[in-house]
Amino acid sequence: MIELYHVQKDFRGKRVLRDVSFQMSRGDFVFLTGPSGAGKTTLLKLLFRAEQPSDGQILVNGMNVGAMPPSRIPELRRTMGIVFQDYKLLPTRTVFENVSFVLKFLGVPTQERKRRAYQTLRMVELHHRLSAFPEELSGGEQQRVALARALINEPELLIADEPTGNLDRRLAEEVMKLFTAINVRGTTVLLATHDQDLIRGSGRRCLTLDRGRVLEGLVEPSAPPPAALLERGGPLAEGEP
Amino acid sequence: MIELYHVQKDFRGKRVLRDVSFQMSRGDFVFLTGPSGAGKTTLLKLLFRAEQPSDGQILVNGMNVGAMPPSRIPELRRTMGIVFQDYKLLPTRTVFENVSFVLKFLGVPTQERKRRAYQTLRMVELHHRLSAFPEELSGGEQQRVALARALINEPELLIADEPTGNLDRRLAEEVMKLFTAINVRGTTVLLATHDQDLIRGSGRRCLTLDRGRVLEGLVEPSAPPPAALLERGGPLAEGEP
Amino acid sequence: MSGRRTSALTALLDEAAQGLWRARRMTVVSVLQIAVSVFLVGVFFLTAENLRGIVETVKDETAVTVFLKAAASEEEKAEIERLAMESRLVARSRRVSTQEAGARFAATWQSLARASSSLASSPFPETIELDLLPDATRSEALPGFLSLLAARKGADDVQFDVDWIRRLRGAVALIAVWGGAVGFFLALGAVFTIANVVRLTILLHRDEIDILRLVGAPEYLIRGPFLIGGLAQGFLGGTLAVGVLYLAFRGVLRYVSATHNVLIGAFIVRFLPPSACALLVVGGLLAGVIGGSIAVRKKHLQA
Amino acid sequence: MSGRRTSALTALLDEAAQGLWRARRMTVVSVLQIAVSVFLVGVFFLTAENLRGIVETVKDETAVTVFLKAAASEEEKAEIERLAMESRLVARSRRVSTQEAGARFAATWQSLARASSSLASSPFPETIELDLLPDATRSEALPGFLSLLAARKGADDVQFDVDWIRRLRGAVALIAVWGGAVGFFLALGAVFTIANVVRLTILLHRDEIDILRLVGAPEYLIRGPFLIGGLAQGFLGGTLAVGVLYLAFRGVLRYVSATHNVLIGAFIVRFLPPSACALLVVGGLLAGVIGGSIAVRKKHLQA
Ligand SMILES: Nc1ncnc2c1ncn2[C@@H]1O[C@H](COP(=O)(O)OP(=O)(O)OP(=O)(O)O)[C@@H](O)[C@H]1O
Ligand SMILES: Nc1ncnc2c1ncn2[C@@H]1O[C@H](COP(=O)(O)OP(=O)(O)OP(=O)(O)O)[C@@H](O)[C@H]1O
Ligand SMILES: [Mg+2]
Ligand SMILES: [Mg+2]
Repeated sequence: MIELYHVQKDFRGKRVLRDVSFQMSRGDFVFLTGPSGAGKTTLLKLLFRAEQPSDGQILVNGMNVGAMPPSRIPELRRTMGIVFQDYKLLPTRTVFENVSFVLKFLGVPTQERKRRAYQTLRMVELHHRLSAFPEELSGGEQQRVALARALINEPELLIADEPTGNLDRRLAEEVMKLFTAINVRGTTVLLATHDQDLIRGSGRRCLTLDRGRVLEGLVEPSAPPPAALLERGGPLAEGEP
Repeated sequence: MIELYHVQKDFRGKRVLRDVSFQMSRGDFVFLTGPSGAGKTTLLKLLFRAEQPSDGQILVNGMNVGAMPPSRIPELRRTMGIVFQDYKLLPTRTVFENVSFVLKFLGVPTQERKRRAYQTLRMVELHHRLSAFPEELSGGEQQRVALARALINEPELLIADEPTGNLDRRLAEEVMKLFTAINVRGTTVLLATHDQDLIRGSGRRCLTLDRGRVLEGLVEPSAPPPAALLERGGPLAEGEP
Repeated sequence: MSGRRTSALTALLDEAAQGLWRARRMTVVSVLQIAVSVFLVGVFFLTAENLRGIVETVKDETAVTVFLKAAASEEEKAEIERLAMESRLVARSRRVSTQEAGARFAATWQSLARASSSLASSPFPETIELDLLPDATRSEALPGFLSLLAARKGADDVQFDVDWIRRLRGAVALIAVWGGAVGFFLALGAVFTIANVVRLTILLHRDEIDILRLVGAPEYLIRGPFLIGGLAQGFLGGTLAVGVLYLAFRGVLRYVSATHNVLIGAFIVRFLPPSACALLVVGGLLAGVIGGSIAVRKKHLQA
Repeated sequence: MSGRRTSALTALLDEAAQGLWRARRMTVVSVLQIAVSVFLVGVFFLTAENLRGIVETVKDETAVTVFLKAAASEEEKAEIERLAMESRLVARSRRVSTQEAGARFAATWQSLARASSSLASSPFPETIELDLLPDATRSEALPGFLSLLAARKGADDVQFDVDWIRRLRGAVALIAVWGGAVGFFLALGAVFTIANVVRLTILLHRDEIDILRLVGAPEYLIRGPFLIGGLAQGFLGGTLAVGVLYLAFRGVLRYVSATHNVLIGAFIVRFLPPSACALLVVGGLLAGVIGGSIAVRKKHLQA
């Protein structure tokens, strides 16, 4: 489903990802972690072509994402559900419109859109705020709207960037249950998070990024956190070309 | 320093805060917690008059915040450092400009501004990104810029809304150390967070909001989390007027 | 397939309508801005159209009048006419009898017709009016020709105010060139203004467009609403402009004829022909569409 | 205190300059937009100014010409003059001798002066030119007066093209009223456009303004830069417009005098007086400042 080979990413000469290679199969559930500024968001952005790699190859669902013509990008993104770290909700549209918009261009009729939006919002406990605008929602509520938007289409691939950062523990666990359920139904899940508790509780495969390099580790349920890896993490090393 | 008496806040007939009363003295360090949508951000907004209370009285530093004329609002806000849940960085200005802007209108000369911006950014480990723009920063880095902006002026009162949501554990702990240090030097701190680990580790006074009502609890270091209070938390009750 | 297509079109129209409605204040302002621009260009068109009419009238007026002696014989008169037609300076020759001149006078001063006809001796001698060829006023042969006419037996006097016509000609030329320049600047200003307003409007929606792209919205649903919106705004603006222009035109006409008591019919004062009106509406429409498409064009790859 | 004040002013100017520079493309576009609007108003001013000149010339031309018989005695001539001046229709009377008429003719057709002077009989009879009073053309007494003049002994003919003057009068009135309407619409359009562009520009900065308020920035540092920016843009735009207008004016003048070979001096063709130029610049400047202040006005309490 996702294959990265020797991927590099530079921003104005600053190397953010260095020689990143890893594979995920269809149906996998993988965590991506690492300290702040390690390159998690950048790595995810490469997968839906919000950024292009400076070097290396990226295959998603058999498509060469780094080299595909711009006209095919929408198609690529439509097979995915994406939860952005900063939500990216449309400020001028209601919760219902934000969530159901993706169904609109898939040709789903209005009634069906309403039904599915309600169902999905119910899963994140926001079905009572259907007609609110994003700025009328709390931080955690906005995050849950972003989540619902990514889930409504039952995508083949779910990419979630820090999807529980503004949720309390109980809601975070509910969301993890949701992800597990959707994964069981066949969706491949790649989830970036700082929250070691989430990773610890799951027993899933976990990629750790550190200063742009990927370190892999499988964490057993109830095992201690990979302190050796984490403690090395610091802010980005200065001025490395 | 902060006094709330029977404060209520309604949004379009929906009651978000109900009969909230509490006091904080100068030099206090208080946590504010509660499930998503409980009203934490709304409560903080009342303190710097980004919202007006529907009922009740709010005194900050002796000023009647709810009833003060608009012309005095800037003055009120300048005595505070505020970390917003969504950062609110100026997208067209560099990290340095974002952080040092508040010093500009306090009449601090350029050299001094540079020095203090560098020092403050160093505390949040971002001194190497002085000339970056917010959109070139990772989520956690943006959060730390927002933090630095609130701290640079050594304010009398620090209001921080979920200031560690996008930080890894190590950085979160560094930030808590910073808050403790600034509190020791005399700044009153009010900190809203979901992160029970932060609260647990500190042994500070903690206000818990639940569906707009405030429940107070003092958590001892290494004591178990106030599960009784937390487990009751759910999403906002529906349609209560 | 057909069901899917229909639904795509529905989605597109739905998005376009919602977009216009969501930003309704902005929509109104954009329509007004386009209307203002198209209106100004229309005002220029209208002015040019009517000025052209006046200029043509003036051109027709470059006539030489030969006053005939009361005693002039028919032969003498005919000789003058023959001379005029042979000169290569004259386009047409026309005899105006004493009666006719009196009637003309009476027609323009109707209320005084009686006074005029009751005069003992008619103040209007018989004349021959000569319409000069377009370039005659600049011809070197003209003064000699005029002297020749005046020297004819039957001719009493030859009237031709060279100086005045020369001035009028200069003024007309100046007005024509200046008018052309003004029209050019106006059209340029209108295009610039409309493009600028559309650009600013879309800059306001930049974040929204980025987000739509990020969630994989097809391009037709991202650009389409802007194009349709631009088209609708342009059409509305253009139509509004033409409508207001017509009202303003009628208003000015009514005002002038009421206060100056002139028979406007003497001039070719007319509104724009339907084709020009259509051109204005299409102009506004195109400005809206082109503005919309240009503004949505870039930032395809990134974000 | 003084040190603090200076630093506040420095901060303000610094912010304003930075703001303009950060959005430099937008700044350029705003300046151009203001320039275009002011330019169009300037074009109208300029046109009106010169049209007024032409109209005044036309008004002076409402003259009656009395052609005198070659044999008319001095007494007869003087009687006609006296009659004219007593009529209450005539402003001025002027005798034009045969020589003078020939010289006039020669002056306008210089190259043909010789041909004219070598003619056996002068084609120019002596005349008396009468300037009518402003309202004479509408007077009911005019036809009778003209007949009276024509019936005098020394008078050979009286020339007065009522019809033509009436038309010209109508045209001038129409142009004046229409011009007033056009000028009004133009000024309105310019104000609307500038305000709209400034409003859109500031809408783009809405989030920034909200954030500045939230961190307690004083109002002078939030509004100030917009006002100073608007002022600078308005001044630049206004100056640019006047400069381009001057160049366009000279260009058109050169083109017309080159192609039409007219002595433009015959008309009062002139550029706008300095006061009108200053007015245009100030207009642009005011538009910028007012647009800026209106747009920053609201949303004080909230956020
Ligand atoms: N457009 C850009 N231009 C320059 N540098 C960038 C850009 N985008 C990201 N970076 C830098 O790349 C590094 C990795 O950023 P990224 O957003 O991938 O981090 P992250 O792992 O998601 O961190 P966080 O957990 O804080 O969100 C950061 O140091 C960031 O400043
Ligand atoms: N402007 C508004 N209009 C209507 N409802 C609002 C508005 N602002 C906040 N609310 C509602 O008030 C409730 C409390 O919001 P608030 O932002 O204070 O929650 P919070 O405790 O900060 O939650 P979180 O932890 O998710 O940030 C939420 O249900 C929210 O939807
Ligand atoms: Mg990130
Ligand atoms: Mg909140």
